[in-house]
Amino acid sequence: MQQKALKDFSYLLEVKDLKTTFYTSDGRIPAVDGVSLTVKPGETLGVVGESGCGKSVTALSIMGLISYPPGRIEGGQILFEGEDLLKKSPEEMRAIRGNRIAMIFQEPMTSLNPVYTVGDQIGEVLQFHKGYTKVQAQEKAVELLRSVGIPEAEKRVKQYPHEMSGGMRQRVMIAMALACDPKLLIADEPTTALDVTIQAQILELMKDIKERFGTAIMLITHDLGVVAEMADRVSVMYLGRVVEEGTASDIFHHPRHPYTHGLLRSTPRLGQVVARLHVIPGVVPNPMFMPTGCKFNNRCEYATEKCRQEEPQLATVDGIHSVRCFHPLDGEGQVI
Amino acid sequence: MAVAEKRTSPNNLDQNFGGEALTLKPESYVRMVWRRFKRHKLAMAGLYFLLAMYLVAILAPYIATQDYRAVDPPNRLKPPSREHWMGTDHIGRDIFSRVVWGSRVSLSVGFVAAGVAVTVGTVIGAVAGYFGGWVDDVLMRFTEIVMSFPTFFLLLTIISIVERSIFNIMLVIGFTSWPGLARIVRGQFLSLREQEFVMAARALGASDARIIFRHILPNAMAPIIVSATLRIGSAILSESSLSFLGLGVPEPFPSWGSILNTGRTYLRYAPWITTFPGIFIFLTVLAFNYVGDGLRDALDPRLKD
Amino acid sequence: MYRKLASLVAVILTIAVFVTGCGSGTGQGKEGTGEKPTKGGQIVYGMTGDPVIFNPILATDTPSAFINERVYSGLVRANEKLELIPNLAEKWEFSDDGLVWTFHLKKNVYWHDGTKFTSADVKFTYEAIKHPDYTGVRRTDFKPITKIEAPDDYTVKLYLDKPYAPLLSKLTIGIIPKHIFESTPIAKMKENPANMNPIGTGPYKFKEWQKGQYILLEANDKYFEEGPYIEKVIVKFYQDEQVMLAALEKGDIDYMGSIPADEIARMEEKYSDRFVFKELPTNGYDYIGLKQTNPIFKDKRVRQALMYGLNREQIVKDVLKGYGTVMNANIPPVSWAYAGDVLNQYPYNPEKAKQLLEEAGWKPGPDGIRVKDGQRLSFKVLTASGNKEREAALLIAQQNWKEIGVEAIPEYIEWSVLCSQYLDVAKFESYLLGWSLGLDPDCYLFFHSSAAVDEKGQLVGFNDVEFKNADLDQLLEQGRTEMNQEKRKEIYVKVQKIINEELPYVFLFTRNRVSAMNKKIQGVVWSTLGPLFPEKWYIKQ
Amino acid sequence: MLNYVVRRLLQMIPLLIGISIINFTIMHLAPGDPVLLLSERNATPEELARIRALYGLDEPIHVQYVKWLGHVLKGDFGRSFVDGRPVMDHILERLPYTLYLNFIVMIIIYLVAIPVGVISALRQYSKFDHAVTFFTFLGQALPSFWFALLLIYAVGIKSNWLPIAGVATIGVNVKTSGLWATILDRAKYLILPVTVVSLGSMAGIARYMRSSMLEVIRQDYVRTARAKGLPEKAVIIKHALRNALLPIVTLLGFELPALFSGTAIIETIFSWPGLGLLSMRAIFQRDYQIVMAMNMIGATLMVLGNFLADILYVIVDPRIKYS
Amino acid sequence: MQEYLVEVKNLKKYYPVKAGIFSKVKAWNKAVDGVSFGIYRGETLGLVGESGCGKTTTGKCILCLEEPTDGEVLFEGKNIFELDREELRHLRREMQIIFQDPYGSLNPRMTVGDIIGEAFTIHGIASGKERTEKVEELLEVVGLSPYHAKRYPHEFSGGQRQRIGIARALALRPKLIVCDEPVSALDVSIQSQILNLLNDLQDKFGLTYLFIAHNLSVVQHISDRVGVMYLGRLVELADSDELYSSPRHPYTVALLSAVPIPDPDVRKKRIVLEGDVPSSLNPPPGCTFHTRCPRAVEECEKIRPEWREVSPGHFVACHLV
Repeated sequence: MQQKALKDFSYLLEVKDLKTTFYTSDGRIPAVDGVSLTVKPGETLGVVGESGCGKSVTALSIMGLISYPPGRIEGGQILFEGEDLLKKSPEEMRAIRGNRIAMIFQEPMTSLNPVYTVGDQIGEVLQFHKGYTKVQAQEKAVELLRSVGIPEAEKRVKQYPHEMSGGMRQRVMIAMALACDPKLLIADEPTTALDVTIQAQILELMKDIKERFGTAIMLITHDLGVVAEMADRVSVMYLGRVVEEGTASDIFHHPRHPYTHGLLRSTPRLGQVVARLHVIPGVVPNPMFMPTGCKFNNRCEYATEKCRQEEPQLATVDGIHSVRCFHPLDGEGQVI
Repeated sequence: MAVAEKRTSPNNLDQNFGGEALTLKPESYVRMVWRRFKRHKLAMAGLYFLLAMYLVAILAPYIATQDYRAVDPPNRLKPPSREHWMGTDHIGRDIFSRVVWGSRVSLSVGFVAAGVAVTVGTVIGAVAGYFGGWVDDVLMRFTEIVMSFPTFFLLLTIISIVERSIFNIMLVIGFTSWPGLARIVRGQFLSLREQEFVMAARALGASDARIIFRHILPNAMAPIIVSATLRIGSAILSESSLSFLGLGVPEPFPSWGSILNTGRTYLRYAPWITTFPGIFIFLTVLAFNYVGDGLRDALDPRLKD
Repeated sequence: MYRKLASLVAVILTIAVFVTGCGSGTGQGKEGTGEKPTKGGQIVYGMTGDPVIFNPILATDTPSAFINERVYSGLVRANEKLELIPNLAEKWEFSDDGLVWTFHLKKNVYWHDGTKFTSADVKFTYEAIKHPDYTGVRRTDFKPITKIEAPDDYTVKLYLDKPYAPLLSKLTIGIIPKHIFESTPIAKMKENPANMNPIGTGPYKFKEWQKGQYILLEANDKYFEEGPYIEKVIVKFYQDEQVMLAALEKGDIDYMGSIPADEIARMEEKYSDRFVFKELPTNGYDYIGLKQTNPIFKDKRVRQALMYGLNREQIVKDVLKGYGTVMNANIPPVSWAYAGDVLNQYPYNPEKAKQLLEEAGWKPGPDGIRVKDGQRLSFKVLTASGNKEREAALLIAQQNWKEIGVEAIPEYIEWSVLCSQYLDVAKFESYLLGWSLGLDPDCYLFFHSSAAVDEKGQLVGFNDVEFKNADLDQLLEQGRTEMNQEKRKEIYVKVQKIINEELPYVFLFTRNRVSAMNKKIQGVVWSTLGPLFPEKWYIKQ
Repeated sequence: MLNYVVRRLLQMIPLLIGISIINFTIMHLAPGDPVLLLSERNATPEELARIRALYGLDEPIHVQYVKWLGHVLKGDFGRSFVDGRPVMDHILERLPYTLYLNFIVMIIIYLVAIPVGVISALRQYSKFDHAVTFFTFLGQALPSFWFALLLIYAVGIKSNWLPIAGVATIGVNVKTSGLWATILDRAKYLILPVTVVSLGSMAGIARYMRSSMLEVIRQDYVRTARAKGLPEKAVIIKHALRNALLPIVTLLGFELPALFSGTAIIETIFSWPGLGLLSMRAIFQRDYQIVMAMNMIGATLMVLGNFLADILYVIVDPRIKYS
Repeated sequence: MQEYLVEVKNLKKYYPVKAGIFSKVKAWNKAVDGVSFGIYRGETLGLVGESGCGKTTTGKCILCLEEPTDGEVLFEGKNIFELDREELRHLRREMQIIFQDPYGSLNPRMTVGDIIGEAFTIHGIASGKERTEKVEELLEVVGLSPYHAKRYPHEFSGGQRQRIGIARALALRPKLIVCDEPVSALDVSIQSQILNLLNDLQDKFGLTYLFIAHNLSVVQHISDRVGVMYLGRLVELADSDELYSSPRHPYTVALLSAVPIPDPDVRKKRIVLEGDVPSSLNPPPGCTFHTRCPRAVEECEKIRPEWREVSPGHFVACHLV
């Protein structure tokens, strides 16, 4: 109850029990199956998980970019500043997208339209959402490019995407996302396609943005290092569900879910040499043939009969640390 | 390197949710294509139609009610009746029997012509694409030259100078329609030869022939098959166009095109002569197009994982 | 060459215009109404194909000839009885030995550009044909002329090396203007622009040619004879006979020279209020030429068996829809030299055919085809692709002959290949084609032994079947030099008898065509040549 | 860019020479000697030799080729064997009609096929899409001459105002009947041939457009455009269509030779005095000079069309830059 | 002193860039520009660098899958570029490759059994039942089941495919395996499985690895020694521990500092390099890294630094070391 009250006042974004399903020729895929997330104003939420866990679909659902066919949002709520985005008309959603919620994608090489200059593409957002004239929009575009650290912005604004490097393009994407000063920036694997030195640049830039504009960021990534560096809070996803949620420090130092724990241990760390890496056995099941009970039970070393029968709910274990497990760890790697 | 995780987009789900695919029952590529193909209802309808046509062609001697060559002038230009299901032509030949036998001629013209085009196109495209360099240059210049001739005139010119037999017609239609495919195949080879599985085969010490036939060609088959399918249809149409100009399959062999051409003069008062072969050409080409379309969908590399 | 006239893309067989014969043509309109012709109006002809060149001595195609006939005039022309009547020549006389022909020209003749027409134009025209650089196809026609003289402006004298009766009919050829053509060497006559914009002496002046669409002719007010009355002549060109027929039905054209046989009944029934339909026998015939030197055909009995074994009446009835006549020799009924009933009619008689084959030693083989000395009675029949009637006739022949144990294998060959690879080099077993004949019954070039293949293997005349018969040779030589028509007829009847007996060809049929002419056109004189004397036609008020 | 243009132009030279050799060879190896076709059947060998010399056919084939090529380079394709007129005259008097018909056809095809393809891509697997697929396939599968004849009988004869053959009513022109009447007259003549020709070729472009569009709307940048909150119209027209149209530009290059070579069969049926008819007749008459000129010009246009398409591509697609 | 299994000497691979009217070679894309190193028998040599640094090309040259522009690769003392066809075919049995892309590296039209067994067929080692048995054995070695041999690659997950790729590479019992980013495309949980497998196989078969990757943590984990490449050149090469604990080249230092550490409480001082990697089409003169180097001096712009051993087994190419 207390928590509920807190949410109402303090969450910028609250995703409740979101269900997004894809209907493909091969069958029904419950890509997101009851995901609940929260993002507070100015906060960075890291969403981690392996491929196919539904993290990107969650982001696209929030943006209203799930197209039918094949995708369909079948349940839940997406409250943004208290309003349910799922109840919005397409026009209303358009006014929010790119304006109050912006998104950047993984592939800076393909996410920009090759036939328009970057200035056009940034300016377009301003023209549409803010009613700028073309000239004003171009001026503002230069300013935005400068603010994301692109040198010679006046020249760059007239260039086409293919004339830029990947890092530069991702900066352009960020500039475009920031154009309307959004409250929430969804970054879907923003640095995955970039080299590590460029990744460092972009991560610095995002931190800087967060500080300068107070933009809340929902950072989706599979890279635990990136999450650790960027996120205030972390949601760990597995097979369309959030399995663990908590502050970054909690998640990394005291993981409660066997999956999170396994994930952390199986990642080689710079400067820490281990003879042998920890292994999470098996592979992620095909979502069309989901295991019953806890979705992780077939790979979990602690799984019991109960885990195979019944699915645990996301439950608070320690203040604001929640976990979806019958046998959560004690935070030091031991089963409670 | 740049690619760490396959991106998730709504259209790319097969890949991302591939997961423990082994829980699915084992499925060969052919079977998968067939499963996909079956979903395309019109393509299936087309396939059934074509199978039926091929059956007719094979069983022509048993299906045809009369000798397709037998002239019966007193019974000329008779409308469809119990005796002549599709009527008779200008010298009293039974249209039904001719259409039945014509399916043999037309389908084999289509098949052989397409076969020739596909063979020539594939060989030239494959050699050019695989070996590259000056071989590619020479072959592609040659392809461009052939391509540059206005196709139908080239066809006409050659047809008008060779002896007009079914065989020659097949060959000429085939030999004038390969360049498009050669380019497609070349493109496939150019991109496939850079694929890692080809590199792996080379690392194992596989010979060029092995790489071409075992590794690249099977993966380049999709556009070849689709193109072959569509080409059969267009070869049938080409033959009928030649027939229109009196350069098609010679009498007394009936091709649908030549029956159609015979009936052209009598279109007004003996429409049955043209109607039936016309419909069969139309339906057959349509069926090939739909099957081609279905195959394209089924073989589409975008959907392939 | 006549064969070449049968149009290259060969959609229909239209009769060549400079041809003649002897047919029954009746005048129509004038005597029927008795009204006086008035000037004005237009007539639209429909034609298939496209004209090539408007120069009578170079043109070989039907559409060009059709235009040339209206734009140019020859020394003589044929009337509806196919008699040769004066045209540019007022009168003419032959020397007693037949070696000098003198023509007296009309004096009131002007070229369309206003220049006066004189004997020099005639001399120029004929000399051009005889010139070694001449590239047209009339050289043979004028070979007997050794010299042309124009003693004064209105007299032309032709000197012949020997009497040659058929020559007069050749003089229907249009005379071309010397003052226009003398500027180009004969070798380059084809390049003269006047070929495309002809200046003639005929009733109509060439006005406009929209290539591939139509030609517009206008009345020549200074025409040297009566008329012309109709002001404008439009010739529309269609590429497809069926489409032209549709155009006729729609009323787009007033005249179509040959309605497809299968359409005639329907057209007559439907449109007899709008059109006059005329059935006109043509001066030509279709046949299957048999290579006389081929072992199979050497025996006369085999050739006769092929005649008996072929149901030609049925072909006429079913392929030509009855619009035609069975032929038994080489001269069609329209000619004054036609032999008619005196010939063996070869009625369809498969039994007789079989008997003849048996006599000749051809016994049925295992597959039903007759065999002699290990050789099967089987041969190829070539024909040009595209002519449906011929294809049909050939298929019927194939079937008929199969019944008597003869295998005919049809082969369809594109026209130019058929000509150059087979006919012109006289290499074939047999072929099915047709002849369009000239006005004169002379058939020396078809059947005289000297018109066959010479010692060098070169085909000299049109005797590509290499028929050789000494009696016939003699008769043919006589027929050429005899100037009296009565006597000539006797000779040609004998010729037909020999041919009827010896059968270099399997004779098939001669066609009758049915022309349609809009009823508003009056004064038309019909003949086997088609509607004659266009300058005398007029539009009904 | 200039460099690229020059290089591409230079590359055409061997291509065109290759084309001209093949072209020349095919025609001269063809059985059916034009001299025999032109001369009398009973012409003597001497007469034939003379005619052969007159037409320059007595020389060895390579000499003939070099001479011919020399003239062609000066724009002289020689004269027709059949009527002695310059080949260029023949072509030039037919060209306007072919261009006229095909140009109209092309405009109609593009006007119809592009939106149709786009809409069926946007509504993939909808009823509209299936209907479009059906009609495009239908257009491809119908033997065009059969369809043309059916149309003539079904429409042309029944309705009196729709002419079935030819280009224009004789005597109707701007001077005699005024501008609008003339345009109306010409339009009437166009209806049937344009219908037949476009139905057949529409299919390809509509299908092409459809798949191009399907490809493009899957692209990341289209998702980006949506994520920016742009209205769907802007997403489709500005971001998707613009990119989907790029490959169509290449097709335009290929259309150029198609514009030229015409459609022989349709021209036959509708008595359309275009190049198709001309070349068909020339092929049958062994009028070498015309056939070679047609092939040569057709091939040159094809090569130029390709070149133009490449250049256009450079212009419309900023990604492609040539050094 | 250990013996080198492979020794790379001044390897260069330039790709011509054609331009102009006559397609003249206008420039060279210097993918690999003078690289020298050796791989000891039985060790794992890691090769790290950002995209386009030439590490993959180096690997392919070692396998003779690319013809180098210059330099030599000695395999057991023999220059592999001087071998004739037959010798080269034989050499193929000695060295194999594992690719990055588990999707592109397996022929989708072949069964797993054929993919793995192809090596036996090509080299005429085994066929029929014997081949089947060998394939099944290999499948078990890499942690798959024998029945998988009849399946097609698309039925497998990324990690499983990578195992198939490894089995293929192992089939001929090679001495050297070039692992070209073998785990980059895999999820973390699968990545560790594969890395462990590679380790196990090395122990079991005494393999030598050239491990090419961009992920420094992974390279550190698996490698005995590590080389760092930048723009076609090696900039540093040392024992793994030494390189990670005391990197000498400024680029190595920056690279290591750029790697995010999965520990939110560790806030290290990061050296963020400015700008992008220059194009290898027109690499900067002197030290190619000088354009981004925080410590660059004038000398760096002009003179190409020498590749030298600064301490035993520790090679660096930098003027400032």
